[in-house]
Amino acid sequence: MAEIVSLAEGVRRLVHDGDTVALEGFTHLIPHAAGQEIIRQRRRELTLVRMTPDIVYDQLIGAGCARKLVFSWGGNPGVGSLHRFRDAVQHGWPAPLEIEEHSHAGMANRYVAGASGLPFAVLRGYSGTDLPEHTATIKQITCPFTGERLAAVPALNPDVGIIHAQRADRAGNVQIWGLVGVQKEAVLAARRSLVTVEEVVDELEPVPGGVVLPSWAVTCVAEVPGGAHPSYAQGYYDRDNDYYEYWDSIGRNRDSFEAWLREKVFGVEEVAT
Amino acid sequence: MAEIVSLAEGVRRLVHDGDTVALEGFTHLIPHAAGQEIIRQRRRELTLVRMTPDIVYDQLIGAGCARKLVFSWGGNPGVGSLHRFRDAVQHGWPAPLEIEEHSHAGMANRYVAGASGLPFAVLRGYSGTDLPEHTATIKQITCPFTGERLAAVPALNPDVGIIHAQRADRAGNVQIWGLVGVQKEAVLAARRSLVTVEEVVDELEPVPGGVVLPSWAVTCVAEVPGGAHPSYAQGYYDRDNDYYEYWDSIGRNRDSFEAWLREKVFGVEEVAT
Amino acid sequence: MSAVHAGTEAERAYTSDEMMSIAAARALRDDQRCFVGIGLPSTAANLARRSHAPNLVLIYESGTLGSKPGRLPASIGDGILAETADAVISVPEVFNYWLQPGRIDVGFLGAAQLDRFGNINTTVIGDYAQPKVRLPGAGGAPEIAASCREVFVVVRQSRRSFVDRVDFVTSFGHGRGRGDRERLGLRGAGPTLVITDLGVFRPDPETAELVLTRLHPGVEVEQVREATGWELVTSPDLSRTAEPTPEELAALRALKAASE
Amino acid sequence: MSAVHAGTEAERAYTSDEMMSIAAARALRDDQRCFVGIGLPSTAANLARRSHAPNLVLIYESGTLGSKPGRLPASIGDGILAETADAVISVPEVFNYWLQPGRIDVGFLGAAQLDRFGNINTTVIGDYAQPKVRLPGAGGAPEIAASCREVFVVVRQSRRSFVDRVDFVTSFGHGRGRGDRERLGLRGAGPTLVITDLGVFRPDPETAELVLTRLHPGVEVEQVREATGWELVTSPDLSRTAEPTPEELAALRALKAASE
Repeated sequence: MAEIVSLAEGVRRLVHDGDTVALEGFTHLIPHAAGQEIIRQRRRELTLVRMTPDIVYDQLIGAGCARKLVFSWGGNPGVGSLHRFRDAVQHGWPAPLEIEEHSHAGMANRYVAGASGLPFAVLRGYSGTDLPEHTATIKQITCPFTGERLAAVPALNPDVGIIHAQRADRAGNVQIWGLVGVQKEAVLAARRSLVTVEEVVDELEPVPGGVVLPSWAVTCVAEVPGGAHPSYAQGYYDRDNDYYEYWDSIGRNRDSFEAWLREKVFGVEEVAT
Repeated sequence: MAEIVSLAEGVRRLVHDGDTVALEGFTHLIPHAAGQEIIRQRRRELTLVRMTPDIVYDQLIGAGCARKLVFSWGGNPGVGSLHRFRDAVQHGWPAPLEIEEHSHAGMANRYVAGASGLPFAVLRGYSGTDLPEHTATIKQITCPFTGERLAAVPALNPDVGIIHAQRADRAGNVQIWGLVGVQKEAVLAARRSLVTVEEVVDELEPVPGGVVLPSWAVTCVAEVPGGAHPSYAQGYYDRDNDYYEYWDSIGRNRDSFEAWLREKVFGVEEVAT
Repeated sequence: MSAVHAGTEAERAYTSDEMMSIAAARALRDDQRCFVGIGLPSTAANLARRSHAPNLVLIYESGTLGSKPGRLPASIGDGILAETADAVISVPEVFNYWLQPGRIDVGFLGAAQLDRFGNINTTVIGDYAQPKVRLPGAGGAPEIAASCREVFVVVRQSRRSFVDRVDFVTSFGHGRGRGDRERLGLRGAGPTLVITDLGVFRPDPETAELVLTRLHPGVEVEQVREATGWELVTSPDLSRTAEPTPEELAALRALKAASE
Repeated sequence: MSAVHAGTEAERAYTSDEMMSIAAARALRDDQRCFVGIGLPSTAANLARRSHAPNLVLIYESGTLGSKPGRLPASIGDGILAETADAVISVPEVFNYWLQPGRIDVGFLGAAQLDRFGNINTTVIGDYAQPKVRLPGAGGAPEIAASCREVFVVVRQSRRSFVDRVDFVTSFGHGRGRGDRERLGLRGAGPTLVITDLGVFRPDPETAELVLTRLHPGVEVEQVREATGWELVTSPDLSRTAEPTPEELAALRALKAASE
């Protein structure tokens, strides 16, 4: 059964140096606070996994937490580039970043395979593109019934899956609604999981479009109101579009980024355990 | 976009002799009325597909509509055997019935592959059982990454998928809630689809646990209140458990079954077109 | 089938079926996740949840996680299972996301035939192509038997149901002996417990053959031998099942009464 | 990038970007199902739905079928897309159940680089291992380009974006010519239309090379040639794009204003 812990405790317990960590969220419900707690706890040599690494991954990469990135689209959505990500790939700053690059369809199916206890997934994908040439985790497979050739990708089974959700009850059952992305799969594919939530409530009222992750499928739950900011939590707060613009100005230079890190991440008191 | 038609018109237009037809429903929302309309229209040589063929398939088989059954569990749930199914398999009455037999996991994945436009699905299944020896559509496949051997099953793509749902709006968007089974997959895997609904409404109010099939993914919708009886439609009526017992007495003998057919199926006026 | 020991039953305040359900229920521990087949397994699992294992998580293949029905469901798709569940999911999701990866502790199955190595037949009696009796078929059982951490089987025992070798392996138990599961790459431990109306069996640690380890009250070994289709082996530690407590009987009867 | 024809713009009541969006919107027909990339494609698709194609079905990879946003979404995961959708689904479902089987009529994509055969690069400028510019990557585009019945690309045109050969094939267009898609077993027709701020291109029926088929108002062939990184071929039936109507301009500006 999921244990309800503080964010600092959850990260301390579940995320270790060298781990493969997926912080998932498809524009909606991105676990920003959890990402910044990982920076604050100075985790190193992480393999970061995410379909859409955006601001929080730019922060993790710029802060030197990552050794490798497994992804399908890395940008500042609606604004432009991720400058820390670019700086790492183009100039190896603050450290070289190995990349393993897929398409969304490939990544989504890798999570599905991981959640399903299968070693690989099959899809119609990557045909004619240059991705298979650079990504060892894209192979071909032949249908045993029709002889057709299709793409195969290996399951993703991160050490830790981290997502943000709207609510949990006191038993640790988690409820998510709105755009649910690939979050359920990321939790189910992972060996351990941390779910930050807007609030812990007595009872989970059913909600249209709601998805429930039972407590026994989650390792830790932490109450972190606003934990998805600057992304949004449907039913709680809107996307802070200005922050995405603001991030462009911060992330653009190493100096402004490091000043931001000192002030906004390391300058913030660790949440009490 | 889905066209709203009468049940008789929908069956006439979509179900042809020799077709492969899946009437899906996992205990909940079983399209009984549509099945009986197929009998009434005297369709022949059908390949019937369903995970859990129960009473309505017993009726279709007993009425001589089926040439073949693709399935994973054929019984009268909570009561016992399907006597018409047994009679067809054991004594070839009223006609021999070819069977293609899977497990639920295999059938569910065959629909998933069909809905996904893939020629096959992979699962951990059938190991050590006698099913692969008798079912040609179970093969093995090797993971190109780990070398593990897994089961492969071909996609199901019925000519017609038929399900029952709670509601549709006037544009033909379909809404289902409660146990949704494999109904979405059955519709998406099929070349054509017919959805019978309890009612056609102006607006689909969102419902917790609700699944919406957009109008453009459905061929025809027919309003058939009570169309799932004796199974149930959550929010509309309960399961008629007595009917399942009653069916045992009817289905048990050829005579009582034929009397039932004459009176309850052919004796009923065709729904106006 | 329970006629064998009808004599003793008359003197008791409960039936052999009730003893079987109560013995089966006792095998489940609190907080476990149990994949529940319909019929006898469902009775046992619901009884466990209503007595000593209130946090038992019931999973039904119709798509419910954590159902808490107040009465016995009439079928695996009874509406009460969805209405009382923590989460309702599609059938493909049950099998792919929840069963297949090994998230379920106990798979609780019934059987038409069970053999000395715990293999289950629910497909045909006789030859597959020319069956004497056509049974319902596999349903979810083959993968439940493969993927749950362990499997409990509950079945009324007779020479017809307890056979040396099943006519058809619908769900793989221990094959023809210890090591067969590992050779197939199956991850779960397979049948670790078989509960009948006469007693309880466990696979021998060496051979994987089902061995009688417990007799229900009033049942003698000879009765069990007569109802077993192979040369019965009894455990050196053969023990007696404790009588049903009044609380257990009351809970079982209340559950059944609520389903009428 | 729009500096090339800044002179003409000054005399017009609309910008070249507005002409591009309006030309792109016009390409969509009512009742089509359109898989919408963010940025220019989203502007065009939303404009079409708000003008001549009210029943256009907008599908976003974030998991929305039939979104009807009243303003331009800030990203593909803007909450307004979910709130106004016919159905909200998971990301795996979008790709597996809706895109992959070929249910979508038009995939509407942007590009950082586009080559003469309609191949798209959104991955790197320069060498993959030592990139000059690291771009965001593939996202949903490779499979959108493969599986939609046809693909429209909307892109601001320059010698940097319109290249003879892309540095990296992120999304396959027509490869190195007609027949390459069929050889790969791709089911969709690939890019059938490219809309830029200067004009409109279509693949040549014989060679699959992009050919200029229409010029936007005030644009001359020479300007297009200067902004094309290969030897430009113009269609014998080269025509002129109709001027934006006041209604189109009003709709586009209202859509943009509502997003501020």
